[in-house]
Amino acid sequence: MSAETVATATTGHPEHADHGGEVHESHDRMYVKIACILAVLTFLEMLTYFESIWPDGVERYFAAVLLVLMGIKFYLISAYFMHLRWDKPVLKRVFITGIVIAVVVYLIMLTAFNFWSGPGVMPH
Amino acid sequence: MSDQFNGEVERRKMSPKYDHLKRVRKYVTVLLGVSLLALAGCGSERTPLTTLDPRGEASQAIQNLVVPVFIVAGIVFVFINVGVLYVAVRFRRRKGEENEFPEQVHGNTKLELGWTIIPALIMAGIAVGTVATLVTLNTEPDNTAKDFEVRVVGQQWWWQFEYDLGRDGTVDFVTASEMVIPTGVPVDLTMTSRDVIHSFWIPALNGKKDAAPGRLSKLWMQADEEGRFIGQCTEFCGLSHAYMRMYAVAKSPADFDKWVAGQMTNAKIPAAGTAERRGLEAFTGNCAGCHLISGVNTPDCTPIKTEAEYDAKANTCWVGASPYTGAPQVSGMAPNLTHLMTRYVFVGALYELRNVDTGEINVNNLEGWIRNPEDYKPMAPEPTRGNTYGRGMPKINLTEDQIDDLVAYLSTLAPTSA
Amino acid sequence: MALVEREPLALPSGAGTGVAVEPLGVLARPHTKTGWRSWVSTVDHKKIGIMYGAAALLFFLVGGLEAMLIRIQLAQPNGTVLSADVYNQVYTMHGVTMVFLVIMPMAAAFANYLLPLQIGARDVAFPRLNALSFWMFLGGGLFFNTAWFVGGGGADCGWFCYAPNSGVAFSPTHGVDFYAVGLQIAGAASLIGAVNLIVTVLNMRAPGMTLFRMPVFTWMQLVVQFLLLFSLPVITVALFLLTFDRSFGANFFNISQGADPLLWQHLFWIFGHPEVYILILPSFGIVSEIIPTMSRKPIYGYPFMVFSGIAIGFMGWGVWAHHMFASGLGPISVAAFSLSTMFIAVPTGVKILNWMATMWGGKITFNTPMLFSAGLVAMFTIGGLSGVTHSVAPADTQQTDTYYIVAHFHYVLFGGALLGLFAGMYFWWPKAFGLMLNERLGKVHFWVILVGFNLTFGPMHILGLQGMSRRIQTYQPSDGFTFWNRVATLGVFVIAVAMLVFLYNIYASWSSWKKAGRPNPGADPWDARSLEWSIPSPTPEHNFDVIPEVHGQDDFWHRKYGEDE
Amino acid sequence: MAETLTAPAEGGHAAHDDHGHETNTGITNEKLGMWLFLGSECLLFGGLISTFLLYKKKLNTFPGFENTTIVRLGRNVFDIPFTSVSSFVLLMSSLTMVLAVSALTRDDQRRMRTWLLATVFLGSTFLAGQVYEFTAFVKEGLGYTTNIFSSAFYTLTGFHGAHVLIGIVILMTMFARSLQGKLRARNAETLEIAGLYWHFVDVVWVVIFVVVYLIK
Repeated sequence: MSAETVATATTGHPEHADHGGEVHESHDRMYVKIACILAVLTFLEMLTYFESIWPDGVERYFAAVLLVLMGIKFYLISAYFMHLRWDKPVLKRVFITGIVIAVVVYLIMLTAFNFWSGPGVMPH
Repeated sequence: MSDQFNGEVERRKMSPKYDHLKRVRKYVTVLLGVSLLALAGCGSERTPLTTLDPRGEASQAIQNLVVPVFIVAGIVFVFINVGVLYVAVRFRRRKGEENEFPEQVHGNTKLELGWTIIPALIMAGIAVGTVATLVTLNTEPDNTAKDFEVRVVGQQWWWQFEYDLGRDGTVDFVTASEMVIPTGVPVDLTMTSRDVIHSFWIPALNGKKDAAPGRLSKLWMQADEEGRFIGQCTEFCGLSHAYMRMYAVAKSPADFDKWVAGQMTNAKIPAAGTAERRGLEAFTGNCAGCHLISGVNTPDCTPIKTEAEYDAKANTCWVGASPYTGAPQVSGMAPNLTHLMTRYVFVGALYELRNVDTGEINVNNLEGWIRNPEDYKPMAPEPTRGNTYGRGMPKINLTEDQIDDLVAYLSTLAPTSA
Repeated sequence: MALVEREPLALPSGAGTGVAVEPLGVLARPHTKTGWRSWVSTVDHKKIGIMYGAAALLFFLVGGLEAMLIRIQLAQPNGTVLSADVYNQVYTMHGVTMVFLVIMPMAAAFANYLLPLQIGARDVAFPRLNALSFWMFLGGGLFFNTAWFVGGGGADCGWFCYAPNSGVAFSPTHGVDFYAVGLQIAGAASLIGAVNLIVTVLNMRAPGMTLFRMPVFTWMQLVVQFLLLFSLPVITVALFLLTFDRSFGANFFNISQGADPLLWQHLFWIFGHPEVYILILPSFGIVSEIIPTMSRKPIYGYPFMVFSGIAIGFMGWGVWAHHMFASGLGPISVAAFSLSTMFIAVPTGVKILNWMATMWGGKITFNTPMLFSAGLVAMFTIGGLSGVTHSVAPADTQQTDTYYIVAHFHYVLFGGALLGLFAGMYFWWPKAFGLMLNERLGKVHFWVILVGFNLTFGPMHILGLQGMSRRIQTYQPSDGFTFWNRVATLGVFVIAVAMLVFLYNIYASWSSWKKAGRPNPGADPWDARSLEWSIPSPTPEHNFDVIPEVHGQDDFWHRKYGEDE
Repeated sequence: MAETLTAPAEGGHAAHDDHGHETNTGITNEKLGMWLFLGSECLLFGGLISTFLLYKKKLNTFPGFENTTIVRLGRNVFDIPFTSVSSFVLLMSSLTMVLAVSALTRDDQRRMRTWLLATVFLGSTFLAGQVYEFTAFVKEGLGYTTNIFSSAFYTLTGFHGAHVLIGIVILMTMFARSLQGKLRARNAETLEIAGLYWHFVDVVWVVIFVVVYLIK
């Protein structure tokens, strides 16, 4: 194996050694496209801040919408920019294990603090 | 107030809900006797803090759960340990077997599944009992005393008990070290703390519950019989953690009412010119910045200075010590001394204030404590980094005459009726 | 040892990787082979492992002395040997030392020494990081202990150092600052070590060494390293918050500002419960190596052993609040954590029964490692069962923070973890040093420590049920605790004797081996089963002349005796 | 002995032959190690974010503190459009980072260096924004020790900022190595691993931006 093929085949890049240079270009274009999507999503997130432009009653869905947008952004960056889509599954598993343990454990902790309901301390 | 209170207690006898516990208790007592004998073996010593001698509904409910769990654990313990010994003896390699090989068994899935599932089933059984008991302990009993509750406030290193008669959220009187409750009726306790985390534990009456600053936690306890039940703070809380004790004193409902009525009165102001009066002056001059005496300190907790103020028998001032009105994070307050002489212990409930049998005041302890508090328990009363109050009672440097006068005054602190 | 490479990177970090062909920063690998320099500059996993073990033993002596002080103070009511202030420091330092500076590094010693050998690798994945890990751990441990001399006294807040008692207002000396920073450093060391060892196991196994052919010890260490990987950041957060509170006036545990004292407890125990398994699983792994070897049988139910270890690893994340049953969590949380705790007993029970089944029908050689292993099975069971009584939340409200729980965790950590680590020391001593520890002294060590241990901690069950609180610097004559406390204090001296026997054994075995020119015990003195026994003792620096090819579980055994049937 | 060492081991795995030597997972140690570290970091930021959420709520419900200046400071101090811009800047730095790695795999040194510098520049811009934001908050009276909200906020965002700073240092080192001609296509993975760290820091900000700044 040449150094070139070793590097590309194992760094987990989407491009494969037998692909030509224009494939690199197309992947760069894909990165730019994803960055555009990310920018648009961030813009949408920001718009939720300007409550006056939204019809009444929509605000209560913002938290859910924001979390969904956040999830999409998280997915796009980790799957494409961090190559998890193309990389060996074990990396995905390690990372997801960390995320899942973090989310589950800390959600349980917040639940134990009565985070989701009522005042947390010193009821009058 | 007092009569009505008494009536409440009378009306609410034991509900049938707890009758089955009585039956369970009978044979549990037998088992308990056996396990006590086994466990305490040489322990011919009396152990007043024991967890195995329940004297109330809540602690009994725990006991009824603990005993079967201990039995199951004991069986497993014997099974495994005898098993290890048996295997060790039977399958020991003997002389001449140096080159023999046992059958190479890799496992047996069915068998192993079996000993995965059987422990799981045992645990499931224990789980059912656990949840049932948890429900019992976390449900306020129907016959809970509805006309008062006690707020238990931990601080370094003593316990304060704030009585809220009528459960209207206002504190009616305050005592320390000894929590008096009526027998035969569950009492609601609300736990909190003014500095660090403490844990309130009267082993004879219920399990422990932390008293954490900034949080309220609930506990109920009921004493079936009259008596003094000792307790100990069980969450490490600093220097005098070992010296932070308390008593739950169960009185008959009638005695309890009498006690409540007494606690509701103000302290007497001794006549001018007497040693007691000089003692009161020593108190207001040296002690009243921290200690409160109902009828002596003014509502904003500044010491009474003039004759007119004494005579006015100004309002009570205890609420100043309550965390409900904004908790100073650091112990700056000291036990409320109104009717001090209705208590038998002081200084973290560790030292005798009065003899329990004769009621005689232990002047030695009282004088010694005032003279040099740090002889009696470890404290850090000097201000330190981040703590402008210090922790515990400082040395006041009174003259011996002042100490005598002060003790004379403190000895008068009891309601007239008592 | 002429065969050791001359070029620095002939056996580079990861003699199995090499894809990133030219690392960016190339530092020459240290070459000194002898003298203290070879130890200070080493990046060899075996030397680092031995240094971990030596450091842990050193800290064990410190922690043991602290334990003796505790017991001497409690030998009589109203003890005056230590003041309350000093007592609080001594028991805190004892706990922290034993957990973080003895059992964890001792387990790390075995992991470092054995993981590469058991999977057939020439070193860990990142040898230099490995050295960094060790020196950071040592630095953290020493830093933590310097509080005695420069911090105005050691930490005085208990090993879990609950807020707000750990705040400046209530613990004004610098002991807690040393605690927070010292543990932070040691924690970072463990995190680096965890990454290193996980990569080693996942990436550097010899050909044919599939995951399910790995020895159980390697498996248990893999689980432990994952637990470390995910739990250490949580204590990192907690310790940072504490440090920021104490040093920069942050408000994380400032109750008057509305902070919640339970935040520390949750963060601490989210780390703290996986930590319990971090402490015990290595010993489970050690025993799972020794029992089959000495019984001359394969481990019974290998898949069950592995999966129960993994199950413990996962379930260990869902039980932390059982340390907080009395803290006013609320009934639903209490019930949930009570149930989850009960069911973590199941995989643990599976392990115990599988060890017994391994012994069943075997031809068991009762030498010192085996004695310690059997001792673990029996003693850990007691700790496990008292753990079950703690999982029953209402019972726990009577037992927690009494000596009953002190008895419980000493049966787990001493009767479990420590006995296992001793077993491992006797077992792998010939591999590491090329000499056997004296068997007779070893057996004396075992029986004396078994008696001493039960004398010390057995009575604590009774004391706890009699209502003796933990962490009290003294008790009253009227409490009725005197008798059993005397017994416990007697016990600690018996343990001390056992430890002296052990230290003498190390000395005597070493000197008699040197003087008498006793023969090298050879590569495989126990007729063992895993790869590390296929290479000479002491292990050559490059481990394997030829990277072995593995054809199954217990490959080395089958190479010696052929396949079963 | 020396011969046995250099002779190919069974299965064709030669001790000295590092080239083309596969790891068991097919992933290099360095990359696997980085991912493990990132998995671990999830728990770190999770803890800080949970602490922040808890204390934000606590402050709003703490008796006697409702509607005080301090609480209002905690609630309304954020300048969302400003933070949105800095979030955007950090997102774009991820793009430049991935383009730099892509350029390096082609051994396109000029582009690689350009994108690398762009990444450093964008990261620094983000940090500068954070410094500006902190200064503005302190001027409004929200210091580190003001209340539980402010302590938690500064600690969380401060930890993130520290991560960005470390990332910048790493990337600068990479840039320096490339000037020395040491960063070539064959060690593209080194840059990729640095990139993984960088993207992770970005991803954490994606979460912080929503959870800390936007959700009320």
